[in-house]
Amino acid sequence: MTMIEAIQNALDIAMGDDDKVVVFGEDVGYFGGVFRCTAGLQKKYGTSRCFDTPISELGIVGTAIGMAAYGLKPCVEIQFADYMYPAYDQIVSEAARLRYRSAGEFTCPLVVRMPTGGGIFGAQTHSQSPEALFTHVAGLKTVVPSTPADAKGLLLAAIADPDPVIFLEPKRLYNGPFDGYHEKPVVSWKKHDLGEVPDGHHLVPLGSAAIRREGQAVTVLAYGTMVHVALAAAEATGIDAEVIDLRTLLPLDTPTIVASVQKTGRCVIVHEATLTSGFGAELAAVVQRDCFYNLEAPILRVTGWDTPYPHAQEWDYFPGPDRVGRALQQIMEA
Amino acid sequence: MTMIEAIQNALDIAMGDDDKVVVFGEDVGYFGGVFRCTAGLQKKYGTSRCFDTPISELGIVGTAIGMAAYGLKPCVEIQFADYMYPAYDQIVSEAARLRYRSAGEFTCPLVVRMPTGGGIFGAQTHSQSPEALFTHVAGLKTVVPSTPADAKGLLLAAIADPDPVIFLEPKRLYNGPFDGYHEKPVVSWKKHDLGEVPDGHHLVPLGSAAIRREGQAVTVLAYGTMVHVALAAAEATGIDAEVIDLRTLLPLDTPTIVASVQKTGRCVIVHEATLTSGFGAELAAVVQRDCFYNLEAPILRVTGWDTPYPHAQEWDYFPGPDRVGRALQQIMEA
Amino acid sequence: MPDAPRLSLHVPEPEWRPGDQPDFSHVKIPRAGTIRRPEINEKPEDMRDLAFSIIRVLNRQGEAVGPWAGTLTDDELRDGLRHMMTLRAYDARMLMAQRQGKTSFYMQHLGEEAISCAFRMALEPGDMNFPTYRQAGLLIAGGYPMVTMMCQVYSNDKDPMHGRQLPVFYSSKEHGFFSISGNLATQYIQAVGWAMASAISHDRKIAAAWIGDGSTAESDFHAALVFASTYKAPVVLNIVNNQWAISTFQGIARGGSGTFAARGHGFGIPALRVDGNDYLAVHAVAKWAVERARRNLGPTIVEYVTYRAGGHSTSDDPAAYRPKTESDAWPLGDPILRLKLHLIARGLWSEERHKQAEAEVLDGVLAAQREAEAIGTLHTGRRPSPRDMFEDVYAQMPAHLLKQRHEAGY
Amino acid sequence: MPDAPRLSLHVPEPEWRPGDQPDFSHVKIPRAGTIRRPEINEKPEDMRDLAFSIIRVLNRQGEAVGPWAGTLTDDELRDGLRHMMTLRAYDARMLMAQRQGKTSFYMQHLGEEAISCAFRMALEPGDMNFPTYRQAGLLIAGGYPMVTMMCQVYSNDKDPMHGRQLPVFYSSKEHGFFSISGNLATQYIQAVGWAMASAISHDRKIAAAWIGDGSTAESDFHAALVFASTYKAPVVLNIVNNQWAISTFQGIARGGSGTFAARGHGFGIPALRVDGNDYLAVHAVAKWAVERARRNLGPTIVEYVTYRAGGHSTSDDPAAYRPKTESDAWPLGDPILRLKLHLIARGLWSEERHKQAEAEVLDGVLAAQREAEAIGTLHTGRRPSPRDMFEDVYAQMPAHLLKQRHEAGY
Ligand SMILES: Cc1ncc(C[n+]2csc(CCOP(=O)(O)OP(=O)(O)O)c2C)c(N)n1
Ligand SMILES: Cc1ncc(C[n+]2csc(CCOP(=O)(O)OP(=O)(O)O)c2C)c(N)n1
Ligand SMILES: [Mg+2]
Ligand SMILES: [Mg+2]
Repeated sequence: MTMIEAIQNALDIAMGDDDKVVVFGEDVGYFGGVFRCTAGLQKKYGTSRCFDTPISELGIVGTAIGMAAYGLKPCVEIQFADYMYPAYDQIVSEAARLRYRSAGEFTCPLVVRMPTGGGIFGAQTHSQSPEALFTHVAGLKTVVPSTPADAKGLLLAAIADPDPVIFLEPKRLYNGPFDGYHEKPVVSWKKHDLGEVPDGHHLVPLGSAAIRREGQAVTVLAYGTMVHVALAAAEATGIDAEVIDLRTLLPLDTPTIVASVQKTGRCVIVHEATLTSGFGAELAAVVQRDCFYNLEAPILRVTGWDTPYPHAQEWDYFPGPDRVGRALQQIMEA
Repeated sequence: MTMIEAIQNALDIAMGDDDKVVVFGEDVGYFGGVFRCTAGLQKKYGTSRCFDTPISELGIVGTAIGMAAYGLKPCVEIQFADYMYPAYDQIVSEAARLRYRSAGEFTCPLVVRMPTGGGIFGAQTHSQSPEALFTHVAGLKTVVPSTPADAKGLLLAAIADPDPVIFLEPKRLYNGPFDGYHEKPVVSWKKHDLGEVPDGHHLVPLGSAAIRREGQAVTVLAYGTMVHVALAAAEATGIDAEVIDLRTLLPLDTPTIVASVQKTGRCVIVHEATLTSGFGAELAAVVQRDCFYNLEAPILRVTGWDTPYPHAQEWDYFPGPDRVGRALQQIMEA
Repeated sequence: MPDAPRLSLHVPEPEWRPGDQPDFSHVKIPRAGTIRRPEINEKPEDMRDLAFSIIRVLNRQGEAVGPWAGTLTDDELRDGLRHMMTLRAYDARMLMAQRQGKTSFYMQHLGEEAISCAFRMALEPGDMNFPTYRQAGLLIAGGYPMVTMMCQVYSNDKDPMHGRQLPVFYSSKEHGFFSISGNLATQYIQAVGWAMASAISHDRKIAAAWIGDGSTAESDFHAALVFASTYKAPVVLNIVNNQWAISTFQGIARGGSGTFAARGHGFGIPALRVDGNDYLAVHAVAKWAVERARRNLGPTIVEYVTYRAGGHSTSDDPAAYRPKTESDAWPLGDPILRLKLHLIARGLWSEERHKQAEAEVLDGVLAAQREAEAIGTLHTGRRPSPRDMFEDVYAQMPAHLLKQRHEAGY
Repeated sequence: MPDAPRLSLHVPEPEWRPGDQPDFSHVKIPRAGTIRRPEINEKPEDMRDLAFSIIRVLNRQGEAVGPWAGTLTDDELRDGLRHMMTLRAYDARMLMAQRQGKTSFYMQHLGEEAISCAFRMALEPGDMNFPTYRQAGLLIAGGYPMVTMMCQVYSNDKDPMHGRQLPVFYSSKEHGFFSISGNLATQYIQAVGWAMASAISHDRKIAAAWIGDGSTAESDFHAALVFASTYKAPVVLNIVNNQWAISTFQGIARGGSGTFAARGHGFGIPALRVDGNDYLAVHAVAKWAVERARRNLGPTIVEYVTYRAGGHSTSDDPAAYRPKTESDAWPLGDPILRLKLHLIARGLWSEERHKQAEAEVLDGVLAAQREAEAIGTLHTGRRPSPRDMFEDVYAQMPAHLLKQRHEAGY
């Protein structure tokens, strides 16, 4: 199953199980979403549970908050993460704080799905990775799957969660895994080890990381597309890296991270977002705090550069296996 | 001079010097701003250079971007930093990227001023410190003054800057310095060492930190109100702390920071914003990277808690001299 | 182009500033009873006139006249008067309490009491308001305990929000009062979403959104009109035009449109303007709009024409930007005096009963205040625990937050 | 409430979907020449009718009729035809180039050529457009070099934006074409700000804002109307209603309002609707609105009624959501054929000259394409250096970015 199918499947299951689940966003109704993640849902569940909206991200999230407060469980789509900014006020000032403000009287069980990340020549407005803008906000949970099975299991967990969850879908992984070698043909999810998706109510609890590759020499912290890049870099360099797929950024699975770095003594962090104040900064701060006496070298971050996301230079911007590999070598030599 | 007067003075000088400088925002015209930072400017420069706007932060920043592209130099006010979210899309997607997008053909010499931080019992919507939401964005500069003189000098530098600058004004410092002891009477800026403000075209270049207190034992990185809290904590504990006032968060004065930590071997970071993904994370990541072999203890962060900003519990939330002092003691014992 | 004149910027200005003499005599105010009452299913395009007029019921003699009269019983009218008097007395005490340092901040309703008090009486249990900070009348008229309101204002140990929110940011699900945000306008679109949810669920409840004149400039207002118009959401979109947004007169937000109600015309949403200082008119129009929503006929915009007689908040001094006499010159009068006159004219009330009622109301407020203060105020007595600051960020406290709570010593 | 019926959600649906037979016969299209032309200083409230009509000049016989006719000379008309033909040919080649893998993405104008081409002719040098991705006619009609446009689409070494932007996101200050953002609607309010700046500076330049039907739902649209209305900014607020927003029909964005132009009524902004496939009508209305702005009379909303005959972009296949025959059934015809017919009817053109012009235009486009491809395409030839990726983030490269550039090997 592709990640798109897995997401569609999760939405289908959630809607089938619970009338309170409603799905809406730009082009998600009749057409089924520009990436087809909501294909067939309007036909199956009717126009009042799956519908197109006006092009207003503020309106999408704003109405969803009202619906969540009423008692529904909206799972809305922002067409690209790059377009979430008009809804940012509603997410940060409203969804994230409703429970707190009202001391639990009103709550906001809301999922905001959005395709994220680069690798499709989408330039500045179809490539961004804004996760750090969510992890800084108390009251939100932030999730980034890297496999179809996780996409399904985490999305079902997000919908079941009583609080607002930002669900970032690495669009470069929608149709197949991606290891950063864009010249190589894409392996489809069907033919990939990680392409298997359990049937039915498969749940992956929020807040638990997965160790994708065990290793003794260095810990790589990654999420989304970068998990596959990190695995490719480990293969390519032959360095005995332990690759941790964070899956949920907030709440963070600190115990898994700390246990690994305490074992390896080295840590490389990889993400697509710009370096400065990226989520890697938080990871570095946590790791140096909790593993200070185990660290044998400075923590390295391999990330997007501190520039807007370019078009032609996409593969110079994207943190590929070469850059990650160089970081692995550098940290082993440190 | 108070910080309010210093800001007003900077605006007056900039408007007097250059017809292209225009000032607008909610209540900034006739009334002169809810904090009085623009008092008298409309009268002096006329309604088309200083005027009230509709309550639309998006509209304020959006029109300012158009004006900047035309060739004016807008310096706009967002009434509280907590209300910048409706303008966030315009700031992040537009102001920050205009030069890049157009390869320098269109530029955005824009200053967005906003009162920031807590300490006035303003609760969730009058207390936030959103600096990390700006430092993550390539194309922006982010400034936080801690004294009247710096407020003036940095604001004049920001207005002269050819790129968009986010200018965060710690509102708790508007009328007097504040060391975190809210029960003690406030000393006015007039009677304070740091209350002196040079006349005329006083410029403080963006990107340079100031060492507010020299010390050998530990480096404290702070900005805004927290500079004064850090100084108070150093006094109270008697620890030989070097207190660095960052002044500009982006571009960051890394050399000054690194030189200090290389000397002291210890680093405590203090900010009011929530911990997770706060700007302190970036500081910790940079310090551990550049001073790894000098560090004798894990870097500590003393920050606002990962909750929304409460009303009644303001002084439990606010990182005061006690908490900073405990961190100094802890790091010295580590 | 060379022959074109040079451009210049138009910046709207109020007609008078401190020192000037306000004169509203040119403001066209329709006589009470003269504005028609359309059928609730009348087409929006056939009722555009109602956005440029003012629906009024009470005339200068205190008589209720015209097609919008008669929606309330005698008892209801007496209740209405008492609600408004209670709100005013409550405001006065809390304002004073703030001046005495018992809390950090307060916002009063002076002159605007009719709007939230009368609107509340047009709703059914289960309906939900998404209020701003100037609709406490919804709670008072709904019978919400005043002691609890005061505990909220004092942020004491019995504040249902555990001291987390700014004073006057009440919340009561049971009383159909959605938690106040403080970010202007954000809840306007949420009200539309709540109403859509009711429709999706084939429920019967409707929502009421609230916004001030100044805040209509915000983005959420537009989103609300777009979504309400598209999905015909069962929501009443209230705009309280009290002429001022802090120091900014309504001309800045309104721009070239004649009225705020007219904003609805671009969306095909029926829009009514009503005398916000006329309890009977407010109730009648609210009832009409609520019924429209309830019958699945879609949203209605209601603009309440009123005047913010007090400061914006305890942090504001209006003398800095408007003539002190503007409030007295304001032509729509005082809502309490007008309803009192009506009741007297109808033989349902008298000066003595009014005095007596004033005393009773004050007693009630004072008793509540004593009770609240016995619990605590912002700086004294029993206050919420700092421990509480860490609760309700999430349904379940995550590990990092628990760790922080421990670090804080709780 | 118990007797109220249960609510239900209204979700607007297009009249037909794939498989259905589209039939526009009930759509009221005024006869050409029948809509009045107001004075440019007519009061907005006296011209509300123009938001619910369609101004048209070219009739079915290709004659230019009515009060809006006669704004263009014969030469200008022939130029107009050539601009539209050039844009169409350019689109066709670039679409093909994308299919051939020479670039990543493309967006065409098919059916909408008249709007940007004719509008451009109503502007003066120095005026500034804030376009969306479907107004390349502003560049073509303005004489911007096509080779440069192609270099942008190919992101090659001669792309003025150094390969940073998505194809079709042109920028040219000299040609009054503001850098395209990609975030819908954001530039609508910037255009208002630019126009305000011109007024503040006592300049003579005006701005033109552009937006699609679907994007009017965005917040920036509201902000633009609020600010333009309040400060009477010298700006033309264009709305290109091409019936579709990707797969979403215009009824979702429009909701209960009759037209998009009607959105202006809530702001007192004059709003005109015009046949977007009628080059003459577009030019005449644009000229009217531009003159209003230039004379400091404030903003005008213009809604262009047109049809997006092609896919939304190269990533889109409209057959999935609308009948394939909808485009042919669309009643306003093809803008190129209509202007051609007019020129022939006036004896200024012939079938032969048209064929010849087609060949010339194609030759021009092919020559430009050869020149551009000789420089490079997205994946071949001379491409912008990765070094360039680090430039122009700031006027001066800060130390951290320089360090990153070095780390990247440049
Ligand atoms: C998003 C946002 N921007 C600015 C403010 C600051 N502010 C608080 S109240 C107010 C004026 C509101 O005026 P209006 O909407 O007319 O309501 P009124 O106070 O008159 O009832 C302003 C600007 C805010 N709370 N939220
Ligand atoms: C803020 C934002 N939200 C969503 C998108 C994705 N998107 C690109 S074009 C489009 C449809 C726009 O439709 P319309 O405004 O009618 O313009 P048209 O394409 O028809 O010219 C959408 C939803 C975007 N670019 N920006
Ligand atoms: Mg008001
Ligand atoms: Mg469209």
